[in-house]
Amino acid sequence: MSGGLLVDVIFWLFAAGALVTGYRVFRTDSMVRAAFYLLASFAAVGGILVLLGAEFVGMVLILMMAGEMLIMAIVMVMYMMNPAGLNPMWMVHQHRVAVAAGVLAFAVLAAPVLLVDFPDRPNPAPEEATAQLGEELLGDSMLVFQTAGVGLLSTMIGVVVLASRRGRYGEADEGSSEPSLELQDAESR
Amino acid sequence: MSLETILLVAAALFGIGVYGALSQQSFVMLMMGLELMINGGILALVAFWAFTAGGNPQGQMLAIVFMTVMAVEMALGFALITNVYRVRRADITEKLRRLKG
Amino acid sequence: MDMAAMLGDVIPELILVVGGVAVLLWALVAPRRMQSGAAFLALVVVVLATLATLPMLPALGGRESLTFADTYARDGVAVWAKLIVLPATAAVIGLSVPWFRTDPRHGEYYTLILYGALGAILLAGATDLKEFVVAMILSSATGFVLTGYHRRSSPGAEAAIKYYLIGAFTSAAMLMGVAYLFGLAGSTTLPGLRTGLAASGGLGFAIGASFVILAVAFKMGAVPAHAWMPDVAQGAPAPVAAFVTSVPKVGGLIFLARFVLVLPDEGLDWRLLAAVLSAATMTLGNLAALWQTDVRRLLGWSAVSQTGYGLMAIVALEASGLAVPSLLFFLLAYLIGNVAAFGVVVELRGRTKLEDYAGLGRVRPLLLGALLLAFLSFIGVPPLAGFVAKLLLFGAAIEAGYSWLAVLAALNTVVSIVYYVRVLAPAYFDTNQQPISVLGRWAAITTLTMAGALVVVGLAAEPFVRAFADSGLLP
Amino acid sequence: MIAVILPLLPVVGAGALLLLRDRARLVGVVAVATLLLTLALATAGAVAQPSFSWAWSPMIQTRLAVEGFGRPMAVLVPLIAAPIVAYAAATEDDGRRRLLALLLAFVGAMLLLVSAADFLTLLIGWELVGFVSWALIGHRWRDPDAVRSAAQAFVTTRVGDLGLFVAAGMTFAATGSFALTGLAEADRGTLSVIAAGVLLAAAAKSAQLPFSPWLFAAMAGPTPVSALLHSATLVAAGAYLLIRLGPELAAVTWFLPAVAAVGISTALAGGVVALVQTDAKRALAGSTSAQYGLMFVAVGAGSVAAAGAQLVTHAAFKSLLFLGAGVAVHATGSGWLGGLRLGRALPRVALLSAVGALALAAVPPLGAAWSKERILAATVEASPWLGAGVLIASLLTALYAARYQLLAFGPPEAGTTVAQRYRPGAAELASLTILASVTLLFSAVWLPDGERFVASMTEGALEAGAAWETAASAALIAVGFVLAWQLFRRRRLLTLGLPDRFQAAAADWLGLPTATHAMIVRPIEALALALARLDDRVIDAGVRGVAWLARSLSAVLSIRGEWTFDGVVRGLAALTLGTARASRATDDLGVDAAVEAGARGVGVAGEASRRLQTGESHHYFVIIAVGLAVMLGVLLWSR
Amino acid sequence: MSCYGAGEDDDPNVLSAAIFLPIVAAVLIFALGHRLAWLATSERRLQSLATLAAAIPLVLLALAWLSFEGGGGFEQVEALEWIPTLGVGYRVGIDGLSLPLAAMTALIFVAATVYPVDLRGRGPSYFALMLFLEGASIGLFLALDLFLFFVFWDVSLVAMYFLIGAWGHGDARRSALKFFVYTFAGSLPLLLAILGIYLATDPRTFDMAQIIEQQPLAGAGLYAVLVFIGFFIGFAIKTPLVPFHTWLPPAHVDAPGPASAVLAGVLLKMGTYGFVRILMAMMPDTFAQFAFPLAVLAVVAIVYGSLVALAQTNLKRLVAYTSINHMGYVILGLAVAGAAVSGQAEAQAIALTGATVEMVAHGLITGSLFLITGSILARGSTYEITAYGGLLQRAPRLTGLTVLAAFASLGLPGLAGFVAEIQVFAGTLAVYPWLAAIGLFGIVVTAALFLRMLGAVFLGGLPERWSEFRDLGRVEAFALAGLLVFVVLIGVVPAWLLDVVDSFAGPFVGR
Repeated sequence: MSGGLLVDVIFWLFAAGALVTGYRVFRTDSMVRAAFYLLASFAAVGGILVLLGAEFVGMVLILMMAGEMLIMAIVMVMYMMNPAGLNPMWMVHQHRVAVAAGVLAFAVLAAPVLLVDFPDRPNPAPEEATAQLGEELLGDSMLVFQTAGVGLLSTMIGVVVLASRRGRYGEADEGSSEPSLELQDAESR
Repeated sequence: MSLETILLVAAALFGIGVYGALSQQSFVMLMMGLELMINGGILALVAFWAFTAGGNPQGQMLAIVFMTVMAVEMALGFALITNVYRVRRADITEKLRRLKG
Repeated sequence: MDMAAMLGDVIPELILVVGGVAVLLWALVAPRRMQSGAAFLALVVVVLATLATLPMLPALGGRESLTFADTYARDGVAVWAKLIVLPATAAVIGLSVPWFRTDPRHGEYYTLILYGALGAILLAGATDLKEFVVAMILSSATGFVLTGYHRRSSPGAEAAIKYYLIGAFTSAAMLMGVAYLFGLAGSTTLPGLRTGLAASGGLGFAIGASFVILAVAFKMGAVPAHAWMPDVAQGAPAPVAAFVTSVPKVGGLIFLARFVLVLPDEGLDWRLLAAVLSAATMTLGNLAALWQTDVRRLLGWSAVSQTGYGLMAIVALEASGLAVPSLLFFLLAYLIGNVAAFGVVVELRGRTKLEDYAGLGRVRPLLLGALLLAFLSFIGVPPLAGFVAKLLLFGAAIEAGYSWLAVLAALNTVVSIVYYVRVLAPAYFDTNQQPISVLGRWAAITTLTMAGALVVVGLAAEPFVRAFADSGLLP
Repeated sequence: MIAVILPLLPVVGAGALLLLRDRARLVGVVAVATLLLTLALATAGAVAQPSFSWAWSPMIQTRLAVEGFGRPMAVLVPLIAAPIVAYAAATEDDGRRRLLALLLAFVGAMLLLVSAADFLTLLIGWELVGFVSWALIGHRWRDPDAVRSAAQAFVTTRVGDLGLFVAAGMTFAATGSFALTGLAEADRGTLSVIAAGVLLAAAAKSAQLPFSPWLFAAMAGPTPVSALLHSATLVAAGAYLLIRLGPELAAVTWFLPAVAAVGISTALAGGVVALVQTDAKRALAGSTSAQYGLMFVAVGAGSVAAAGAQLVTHAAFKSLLFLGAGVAVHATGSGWLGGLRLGRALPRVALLSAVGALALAAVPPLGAAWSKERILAATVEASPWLGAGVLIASLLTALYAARYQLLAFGPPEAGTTVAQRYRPGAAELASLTILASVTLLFSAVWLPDGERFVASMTEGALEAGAAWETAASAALIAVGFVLAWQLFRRRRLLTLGLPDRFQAAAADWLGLPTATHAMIVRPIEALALALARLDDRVIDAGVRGVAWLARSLSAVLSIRGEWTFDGVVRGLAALTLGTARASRATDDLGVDAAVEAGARGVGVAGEASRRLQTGESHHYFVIIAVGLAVMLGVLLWSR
Repeated sequence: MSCYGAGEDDDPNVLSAAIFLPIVAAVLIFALGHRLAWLATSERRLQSLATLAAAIPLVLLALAWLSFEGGGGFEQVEALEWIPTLGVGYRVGIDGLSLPLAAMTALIFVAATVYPVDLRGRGPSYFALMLFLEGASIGLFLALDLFLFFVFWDVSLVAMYFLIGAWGHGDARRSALKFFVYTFAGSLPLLLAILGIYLATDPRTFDMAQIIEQQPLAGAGLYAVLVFIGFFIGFAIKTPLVPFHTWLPPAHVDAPGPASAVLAGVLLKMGTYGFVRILMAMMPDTFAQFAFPLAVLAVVAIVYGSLVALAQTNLKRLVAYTSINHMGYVILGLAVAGAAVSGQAEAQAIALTGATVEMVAHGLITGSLFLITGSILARGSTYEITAYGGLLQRAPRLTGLTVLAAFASLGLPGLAGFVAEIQVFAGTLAVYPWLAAIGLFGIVVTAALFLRMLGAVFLGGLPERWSEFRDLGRVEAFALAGLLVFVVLIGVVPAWLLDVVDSFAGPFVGR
């Protein structure tokens, strides 16, 4: 992949940023900070994607994460035992195992990098990447696209079903439970 | 910037994510771990697209799919957390151990 | 090729998509009194989809091919997957009607059921990693929500979030695996993978394959990602449990079959992997089910063990002519049996404590009969459908040279008798006389129909076996 | 056809009896009539020598034939049985109908046995005789001792039957058929197996050593039963078998000597027993063994004819003696020889019994003397030692015959008078008389043609004894009588002045029964008990083993668990606990400990695998991670 | 041996009718038993109806017997396609082996159905299960298709499980479960073995006759051995052969009288029948390989069973263990018949005949013994031998029939048991003389134990508590007589049975 020194420097900055912030996510004492570290990590990865020529994908990633982080912040503020999620906190379990697993995962995924030589077929035309994506989206991957759409639709429905406070008829969770073991008058209608 | 380096970064992100998913008690933090894993996945994917796939547009499409997956999972995750918090006042995994054995 | 022709290959799927929307709209516009019409509407949709599927049967001249640029298969197996999933879905709808009487949110529910079925169907047909991923997510997303559908059910919420956590974790791994496979093969379609992987080295795509297989294992509730199965079976609304513990398996198993077949034989011994997973799954499931005192949870564990049996078919793929028939017949028999068993639970208003079933024979002989048939079919007692399935599975495994797996499966079957009998014995032998109130006609009819189907399919196995033997598995 | 009717007739009669109401007179009459009819038929048969054969299956032919030594036996059986049955009809009150019916069946079975021309039929008759004897000995079924004795008799004889089983089977194996005539074709090895089987069977039935004691047990039955089975039926079967098969089996070198050895030892031991026994009937029983011992000796010495003659004569006088003893017992209520001496009380019975006693002692010109002399001749011919043994035996015989007669029917002690509690009825006296006259009738054998007649009947040769032999035996008999008389006058005859303990032991076959009980019955019962216990326990043992394994396994695992991770640690550590719970659960469940050795192991494993499902999501994650690693391992390992 | 022999299409559906009419009757009784008043109100009426239904197969099989030609090979075959894709067919037929067993089955079921038993207020299901089991059992013996065979095999297990569990006494459920799990554990190796032999056939088929012709496993080496082991485990558990017998005693002791009569009389035969029909016929050379060890095992069973029985104080356990002893005779005969020896065809044939007759005889004899124990329990409510005594005084009928059955069981000539045992031993003495000699020991022990039992229960003094002991009712007496008549018939004039059996045994051992 062509790219001058500048590109390399930027890449290394992004890479370091992604890793450091990614690591800090679990090493900070507040959830909100963790959230923003995560956002930073994603942003850095997004940057790398752009460097790789996938501008569209990279941008979408960044934007999406930005939005998601807002939701996450809200959720934390709303529900967590940690109002505003700002107080110091350190809540982990089976730490040794987790570390071991993480290292193992890294090792497993890194192994082929060192052992396997991947086919070398660099992207011939990086500049048309986005256009290609467009064609793919509405061409060969039509079915995938549709399916993804249905997936998102059912997700929306699901979120509403699970989280909405009010349904069409009063409280959303009114009567939403298993039938009682004995016959109720309510059912007789 | 080479395929190998990027893959190593991706692997590292994935590893950190695994660590987070296994070690965090709070659902939200745990989900952050999951997101980091996906993050690594996306990075690796795009790197492959750029270096080994001859620019096969399926790669980018796949990246979009990955992000869809991430979006769907996060959204549902929050909804489920909300739900379980309403019903059980549970915000960490340890509070949900009634279904066992 | 032009879009119209391609759309012609997915008419049943389209019907489901549109039907789901229609149900949702109905729920929005219809007055409360007529909300339950959503169920009827959904039923109509399923029937239509089924009818639309029939002409695609190879026997009825449907051509077998890949479509949508090799991302999707319309082959005999895919068609039969539809014909197995859709009736099961219809039955689940039948069970749901009385169960959800008190819950006003009908529209959303049936939409999600339809889309869940759609997810399984797409998964069964997927011949492309992209399609596979989205189908997985569709099936999972609906499954999570349906499991937690009862907003006031504490076990429901817990089951849902555990289901979700395991799903999210495995799918995150899956994405990395897909990325590696794409990187190695330079393509996402299974045909592309076959050509691409043939060239590249083993380690890289051993990783990719195992990560993907892990995700499929989650979908089927196989070891090591089985943990959600019993929780969901116990916590989810009983009809949903019937749906979620069985329908996704169709997609999972069939995609697994398609996937392993593109892995290059030299290098990786995926048969061995499948055999190990099968052995571990059936054994763990049966052992854990042994001492359950909660019938639904017991069914959940037995569902795990059944997955283990199903994996035997994967082991035998291409090594035995019985592999594909056994795979499909197993799915058929298992779905019917599973719906019948959960149907009894539904009809008994979700009674799940072992002692609640004591003396069932005296008060509700027909229900006991249904439960008996379902369990005997699980055990594999002739002439029920489950027996033919086991016969084919064992035969396939032996022919593939995996006799040890068949023997292990036999031993597991013996163990499984014990926990099935733990439910049946008191139900038949005890003689308590106080009446047990039930849910009503709908559930009863559905359950008995399914139980009857077990006998019919078992005795009239020939048409199925032949059709299954003739249906191709692309690519 | 006669061949079939002959054995069936008495059985039919028995059936008829069972149909009759229990009317004493009528029952008796019918029974006796049946026997007389049978007798006539048998006589006809003995002349006509009919035979009848029919197929069990294409592979198995059976054949009935009145031939060879079967002829005299066929006549003898009903001849002896008739008076005995008459006696029984007169004396036995409780269950008369059953008794008579069984006696008839007994005769029928014996007739089947003697008219069998192949091993299969022979075996059938053989076992049927045993079965009926069980029912007869156990006739007084309310008395547990009678029941036990019956069982003992049957089982003991059945041990012998095994010999016949083997003989039959080997014959078939060798010749492809069961026919007795097939023995000729059998090769030497097979033949000697057959011979062994036959000897075993005969010895057991004829109460030879070491089986003799069952005869005492058989005493539990009513007197007529003893009279019949000692004389013409059960016990006679053994001797009959040898007489019938002896010649064919003689080809086996060791066979005759073995038979002779068994015979002589029994003859002497039996003589001693009869001599010291203080119970009338048991004394006679001892003599029975001894007499059959002599027949064995004869066969062993190669003279089946002598044996046959002895068998016939013995049948007559032994039944006579038994009935006499029966009367005596009836009269006094006890068979203790010390308390009888009924010479005055029952003069006619005493007289008739005396005839029997003289025959037993082989006093010429009675038939018994003739046969005894021929036996002596044959044995001396065979081997002098054997001859000496026979001489001693005949001395003993004379002694115990005299002793019995004197003690049972001798003159009462001066001054004592026996109360006239009982008078034998006409029927009893009649039957006694008949038997006595039969005994006397056999004296005819001394007539010129007797020799040839016997030879033809038994299909065997006879050699006349040398004069000195006759003299010697006569002398010995005389000695015996004198000795007995002397002792009698000195009032020492009962105990012979022997020390009590020795006397008791000797009277009871020198402790043979206790020995067999201790050395055979006990061990087998013990073994059976042990096996039964094993059968109940063995599975438990297996279960315990498995449980132990699981426990230790779980212990190991939990140690390893320590430094792996908490969740699964708990899971595996709980395995130990699981053992206990599982085993309890198994019992609740009702898989009792023995369902399968595995059951508990599986149960434990079940508990353990449930422990893996901790309910904590992060543990599931760990399991998934580990599982993934394993999957990867499998994939990579297999390349 | 030629497959479908003569009699291809004379009175074609007798056999199927014998199988399915009882099953239909079972369904009807189950469905209507509680609904129709005139049935629900009177158990007597219900029972007589069920008995009629149970008698149908007896009649039909009698007809089949009359038109049986005995030309060797299968007769009156009815064949239907079932799952042609897998080579599965509905095929039934009779030969000299299956006909007597099927007839015996029908007879026992009639006696068992008519026999009085405490119905516990659920008569319809009891009789439904009985009739269903009858159909299944007869079907198993008539089946000429491995698939069909296995179907009936498993179905019979299930029915028997419920019979024991619901109408048994003592710890019935535990015993029932043990029976079910244990025997099912036996049926799965059987299934695997069936598949093993099926996969070796070419073209693939479950048709017994074709498999016997193909001999697919001839010279298959280890594969054949594995298949053999599978079959062996399956049949040995069912037979049962020591040491696979531990399910038997509890199952018998806790089962209701008629059920254990069926269990001992019919279900055990399925195992021995399988030995002949499948192991010996379909893989003779492998069987010959294992004939001697099998014979040894059989002799162990004979001696072991009789000795353990000797030590029992529980009437029913005693009878149960004698069953093990008798099954030992059967297996011994089979091992002899299957052994690879030359020039002993005569003896081998007679051994096979003897074994087959022993199956029938044991069915009738032990069946009646178990029915008797049922009656005794109903009157005395205990199986402890020591608790009884002198019953002859109160119950002459009971005593007489028991004595007859007991002596038949200990092999008294003139009764069925002897006919079987003498042939088995005659054959064995030709092939394995020493084993036969050891096995004979069992005969004495059985004699001893039965006489001891008779003495303890029926003879001697009558304890006070039994002074009101009832004798057998008319129904019971008739049922038992119905069985024992045939015991005597076989014992006295065996030709009518032996001819039929020989028509199978002779050709089978190539005589």
